Amino acid sequence: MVGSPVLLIAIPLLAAFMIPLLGMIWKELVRIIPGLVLAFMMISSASMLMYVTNNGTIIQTLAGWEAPWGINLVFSPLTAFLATLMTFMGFIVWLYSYRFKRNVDFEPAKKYFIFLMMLVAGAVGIVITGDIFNQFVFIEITGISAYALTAFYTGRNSAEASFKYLLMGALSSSALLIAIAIIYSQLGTLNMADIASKIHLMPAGYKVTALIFFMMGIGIEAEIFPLNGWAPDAYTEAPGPIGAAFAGIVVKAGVYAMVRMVFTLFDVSGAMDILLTIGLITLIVAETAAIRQEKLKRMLAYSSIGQMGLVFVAFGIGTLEGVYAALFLMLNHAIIKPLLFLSGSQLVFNSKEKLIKEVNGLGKYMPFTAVLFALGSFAIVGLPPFAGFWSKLSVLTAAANEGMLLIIALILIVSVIEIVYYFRVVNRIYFFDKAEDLIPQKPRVNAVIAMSVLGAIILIIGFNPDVVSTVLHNASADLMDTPQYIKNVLSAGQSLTN
Amino acid sequence: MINDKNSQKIVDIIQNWARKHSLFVLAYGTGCGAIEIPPTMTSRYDAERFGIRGAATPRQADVLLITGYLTTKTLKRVIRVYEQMQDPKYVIGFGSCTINGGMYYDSYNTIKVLDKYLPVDVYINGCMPRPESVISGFVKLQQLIADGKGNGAKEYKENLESYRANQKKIIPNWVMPDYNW
Amino acid sequence: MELTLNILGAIATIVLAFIVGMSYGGIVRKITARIHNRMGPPWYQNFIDAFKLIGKTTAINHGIMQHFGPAFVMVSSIVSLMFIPILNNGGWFTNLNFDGDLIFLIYIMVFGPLGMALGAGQTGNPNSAIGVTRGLSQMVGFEIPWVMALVALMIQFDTTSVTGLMEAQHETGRWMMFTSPFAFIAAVLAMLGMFRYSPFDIVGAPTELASGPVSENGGKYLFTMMSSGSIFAFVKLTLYVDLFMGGADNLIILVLKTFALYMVPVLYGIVSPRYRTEQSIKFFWGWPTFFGFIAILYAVFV
Amino acid sequence: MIYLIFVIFLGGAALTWLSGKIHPILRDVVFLASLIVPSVLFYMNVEVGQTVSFSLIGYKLSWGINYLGYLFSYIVVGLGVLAGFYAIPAMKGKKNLGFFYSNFVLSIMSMLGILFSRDLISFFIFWEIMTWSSYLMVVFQGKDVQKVGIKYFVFSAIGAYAMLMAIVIIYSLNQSMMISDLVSSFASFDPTMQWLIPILLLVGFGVKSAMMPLHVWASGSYSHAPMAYTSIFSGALSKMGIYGMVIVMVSLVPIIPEGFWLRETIAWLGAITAVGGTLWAVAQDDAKKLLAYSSVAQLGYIIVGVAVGTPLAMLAALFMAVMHGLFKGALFMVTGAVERQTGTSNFTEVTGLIRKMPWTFLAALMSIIALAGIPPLGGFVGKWMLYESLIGSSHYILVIVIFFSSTAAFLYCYKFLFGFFLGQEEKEWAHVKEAPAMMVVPMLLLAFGTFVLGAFPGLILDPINAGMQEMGFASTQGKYWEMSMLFNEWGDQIMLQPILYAIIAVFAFFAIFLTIKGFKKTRYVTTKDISSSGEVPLEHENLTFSVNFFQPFLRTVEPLMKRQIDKYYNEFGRGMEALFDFTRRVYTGNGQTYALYAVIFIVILLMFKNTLFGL
Repeated sequence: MVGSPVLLIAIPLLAAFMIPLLGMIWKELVRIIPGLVLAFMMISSASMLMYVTNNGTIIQTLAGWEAPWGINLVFSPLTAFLATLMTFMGFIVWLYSYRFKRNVDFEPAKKYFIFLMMLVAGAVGIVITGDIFNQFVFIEITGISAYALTAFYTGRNSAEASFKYLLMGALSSSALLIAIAIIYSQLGTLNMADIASKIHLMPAGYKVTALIFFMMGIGIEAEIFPLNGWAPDAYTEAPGPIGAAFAGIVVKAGVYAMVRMVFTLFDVSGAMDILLTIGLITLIVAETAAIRQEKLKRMLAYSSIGQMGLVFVAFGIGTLEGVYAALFLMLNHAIIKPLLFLSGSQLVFNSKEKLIKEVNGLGKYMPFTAVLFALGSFAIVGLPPFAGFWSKLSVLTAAANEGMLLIIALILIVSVIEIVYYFRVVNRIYFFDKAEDLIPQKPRVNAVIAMSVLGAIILIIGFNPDVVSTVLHNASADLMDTPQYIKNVLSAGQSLTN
Repeated sequence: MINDKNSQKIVDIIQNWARKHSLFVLAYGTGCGAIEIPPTMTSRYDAERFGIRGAATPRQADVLLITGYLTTKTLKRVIRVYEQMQDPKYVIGFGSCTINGGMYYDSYNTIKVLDKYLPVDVYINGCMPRPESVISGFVKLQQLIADGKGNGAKEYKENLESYRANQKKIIPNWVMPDYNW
Repeated sequence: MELTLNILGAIATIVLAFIVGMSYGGIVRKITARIHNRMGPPWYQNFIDAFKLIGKTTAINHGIMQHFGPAFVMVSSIVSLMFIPILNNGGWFTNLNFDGDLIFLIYIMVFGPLGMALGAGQTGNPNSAIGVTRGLSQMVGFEIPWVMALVALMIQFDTTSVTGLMEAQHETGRWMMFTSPFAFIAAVLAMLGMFRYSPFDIVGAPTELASGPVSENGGKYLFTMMSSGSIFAFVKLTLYVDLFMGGADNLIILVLKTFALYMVPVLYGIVSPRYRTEQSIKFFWGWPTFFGFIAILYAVFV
Repeated sequence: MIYLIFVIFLGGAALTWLSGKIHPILRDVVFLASLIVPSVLFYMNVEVGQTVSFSLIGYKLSWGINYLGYLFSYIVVGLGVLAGFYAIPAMKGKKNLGFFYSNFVLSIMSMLGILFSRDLISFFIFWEIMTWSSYLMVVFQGKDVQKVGIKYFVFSAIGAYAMLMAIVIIYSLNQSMMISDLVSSFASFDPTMQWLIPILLLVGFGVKSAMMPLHVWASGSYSHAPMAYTSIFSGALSKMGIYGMVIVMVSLVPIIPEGFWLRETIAWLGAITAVGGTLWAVAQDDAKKLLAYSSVAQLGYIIVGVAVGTPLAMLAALFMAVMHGLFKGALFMVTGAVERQTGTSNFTEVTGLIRKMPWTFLAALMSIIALAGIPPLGGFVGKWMLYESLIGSSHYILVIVIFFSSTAAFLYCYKFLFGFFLGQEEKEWAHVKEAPAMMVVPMLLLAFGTFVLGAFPGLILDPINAGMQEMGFASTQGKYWEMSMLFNEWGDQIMLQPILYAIIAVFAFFAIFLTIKGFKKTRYVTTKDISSSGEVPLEHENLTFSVNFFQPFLRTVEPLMKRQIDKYYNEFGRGMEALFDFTRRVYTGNGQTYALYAVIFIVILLMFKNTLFGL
């Protein structure tokens, strides 16, 4: 096992603050250091994931304060899985955006990578922390860096998008603070495990109010309807790889936080149904909105929102299978949607408006990117033998075992809509004629590597889903098993005391 | 056996008898004479007694009936129709106009003597010839066939060149598939 | 020996059908003339025409299919003749009566029109093609009541073979035109179209289409068409007699019955003008189909 | 071994694509190899009943062929290989052929996989592979892909997802994906499920087999795919729907109480499909569209046979399925050949090819005779059995409807032959040559297949019988058929050999005495030399009669054709798009609105928390 959970947060933050100084030494370091850091994070979290899978959860307390009082990091199978996923995505994004755009000179590149570091660090932090206030802090870190990255292209639109994001973010943080305040006032603790063990003592009214505020606060990050107004703009205006990072990292963190609240902290009866309903509404609204979009990235953004809705539906089913399916969906979505964002942003690289109709006929000029985009589309609409199919199948089986036929029907109908808009784009790429004035952009080597890695993973999972199933099983079991979580955290505390 | 002379003769006799008794007429209503065909065919004079009936197309017809004067314009069509007919085939010139131009003897665009352009087997004179005379013309043709004398087609083949020459005199722009059977 | 006898029987059947059919044609011409208050040709006129047509030379062709078309037509009429019981006690004429059934007959009967259509199509004469399309359209018209009648018979007597139906008639002892009258009505109305006399002579409309499909066929082709038409008429009449009029015990009765039946389309045709195509199709999908429907109901419930 | 077959298929698909980059000849070779080698391996080493099974994320999958699948594998593999040979010259000179060929191989593989899969998951996976590979073929030529392609894929997706829903329901009911388990435990399901599952499955299969009202994709897709592929698309791929339908109709529906009505409904849908398809085929002026609609009609017959489901009807349906594979494959190949040689497939443009492409014409003629169901060719056998079974099972009105449609089929049959091969020979097509032998031979082989099966239907009725016995029918040999004899419920018989010999004898007689003798004497005149009332048509004068070919008939049946489901679907689609456009406006792009949404959200939750969270 390489490194320890705390390093996953400390190193990127450190690196983020070191980057400017190193940049003074040698400009190239600005681009190289993040790669090294992210690679290290990826490797260490992967190895820790392996360790965790074999011999149980790692609990790390910071500054020697034990569980109920101090901050502690929980590296359970679930969090390990998510952390690995995020660090991996972070690495891919770095790989893609290494020398992303020739015209980006030193100064913005510095900002870009700083914020990327902070983004990953914050997201990982959200996942592995065991303390709600700490989680709030990480959410803020993630948020701030996300605002900044949204506004990376200093233009009117990006500024506006970033401002919307900022606005919603402010709402979310205030809501979160309220929720945290309520809980602290009632239980006098901020440790998740402690809260989970004491939550039954809390009066129902307070409990539900706190949960509602949490839902709102995190829901904004997790793009649930109707709190996801910021998302399309942010996705559209942010650089392509950042869109990938949002889809692959930030949203996942938000979803994790939401799920952790509902599954572990609160023992509220109706919460699952709320998740289910909200998920369904999000799914339907987002997919139907996506079909009429004119900008490629915007379409992808809506589709990503819709996928998140599907994830919530899967969680809302509330059974082990449901959770398993949801995690599987998160994994697939975290692989496929970034691929779509990366290849998509390659396709519309040189176009002004980033309109869908500007990808016409690019299949001939940039075959590799086009193939990967087509692969991503095939995968995300859930055609076998690609990755998306298995997650969709597991969601449906989970729903069917609960006898939710109507929900199955709705999911499938929505998938038909999804097919329509994705295939329209693919048809345009291959069977339409290119606009004369558009110069197709050859993807750089690093971009090609990044995308083809994702494509390879899609195929691997598609042909043999068993490579991930054990991890997912562990993770889902871990999420469902609240007493075990509590025991782990608190007993770790005791073990430290004596 | 068919090549045997006598049997050939017998066959000819029988076939001529058959031909004589079933004449499919392609009535080419060029001029006013066409008006005499319906009474000839229908109940009053009933040409079908003699096995004479109308044919729809040249391929099925035996007799080409030129009713009245032929303008230079229609001559081409008539020749075409005649050449499309299958052997054995006969031509009946109907009315004075086909003999010597009749009342159009000095017209600038009718042909006067049909025989210069097509081998006429039987002429029916009169202007108009009444159905009786039409039928008598047919009977004459039947007799010719029975005697094996109705061989206008053969002589048309034999001296095709002269016929062609005459025809081409009348018809300036000559576009016609050649006739070689 | 067996085989030779069968072949001889088949040839005898063909000759019989040819003679009867041809003379029917002549007699019909005679009758038509009489009704027109004419004398008309002698009854053997058709034979003379046929003989003359053989004698006529055929100098040209429009391609191989024009030659095969008449062959197809002959195949259709002769093979269907092979499957029709001529007499009740088959005797000489049991050719292949037991090897096929009504549905096979229906299908082999349309073999001919298709062959004729191919021959006509090869000639490239637009009139031929128009005639063919009319004929096929009209066939779609009259096949429906015809098949309805047959289905009614089949379900009434639980057999689909002609011989079976004839035996059934013998057991009941009553002709089917009485045991299942509606089927008979539908079938006879369909027969009007089958024989293509007026008002249903839209296929070979002589002056309108220049005799339609055969407009390029003289000489041998025309002879083949003519004779196969005669044989085919005989086939249909015999089939009707077998199905509805209790068959025939000897040739005389056969001839009488068929002739009586034949007069229906002939006499109806002589006094009628010509329909347009859609009119004739609509006709067949009107009352005949209705009667066919009644016939099926009758067969099911009675 | 079974794995090996599929591995070879997959590898072949990939290799075909790659080797195209090296050299086209190599690509063709690899392509044919990757079709033929697995097929040979399949027939050499795989015998019925041998299965392999493995487990994938908790689902037990198992592959193996059974008798029914073996029967259908004849269609898939035979037609596939022939079409593969045909495809090489047919597609010569087209762009990105590697894509085409590898899709081709993938389709064959997926179809074979469907026949192999003994469990629903792999069935569905192969089904979807089949769907998207065929979709890629439909859009291959890039003609209005957004309309036709999307329509095809949406309908396929609706069908597939209906099937998927059924599959997950089945899995939730008896925790197993095996088809055999489904069949065994189906009786124990509760009535709602017993109705829901077959209907969902039938929707899935009905789409592929172009059943009313799910057929609207067919005409466009069949005519837009390259003909070399459409011959499989219509000949074999649509049969997969029939395959599934057979399983459902035979194994599940009889178990349902009152399942009778489901059968009747499907049978009538099939009949309506047949009639509608036929009428629309008559109305077409483009050979591809005509054949497409006629495929819809033919599949209608097959559906009727499957739905009626008496042993004779099932025999008829399966026999017709094989026959349809043969003659429709041949006909699409003919169309492809004509299109390749002349550049168009429109009857109003191309005429009089019979003397230019005699062999193609021969193939077309035999296939058409088979299609029309005229003896002695094989189509007749299927039709005969279908009629007998319908009459025997007292579907009297149904038999009339079917008969109407198959009589009207003569119209488009003649239209096809006349439009391409007969009629006036225009100067415009004087340059046309016969298609290359590599294209003609497959057609002729298929056409000859119809001939053989017409004389000896037992050849194919035997495996059909095996498949039916496997599904629980009694053996029908000797009861309904011998090698070349057919019987119906009442024991009335058809002896095919005497018929064949009689026909051949008479035909030979007249062919000799009319054709050979006559043909020697006569001399050929052009089709311009016709009795056109004395006029001499010039070379450029077009005397062809091909526009409004069956106008009187169409005028008669106009009321039947006025209703067109396609229109309704398009209207529905447009309405949906409008609705989606409305939902799109929820996202106003205005920050304050979004904030307002958030506030509304939390207010609502807080207001209704008692009800929502069950306090």
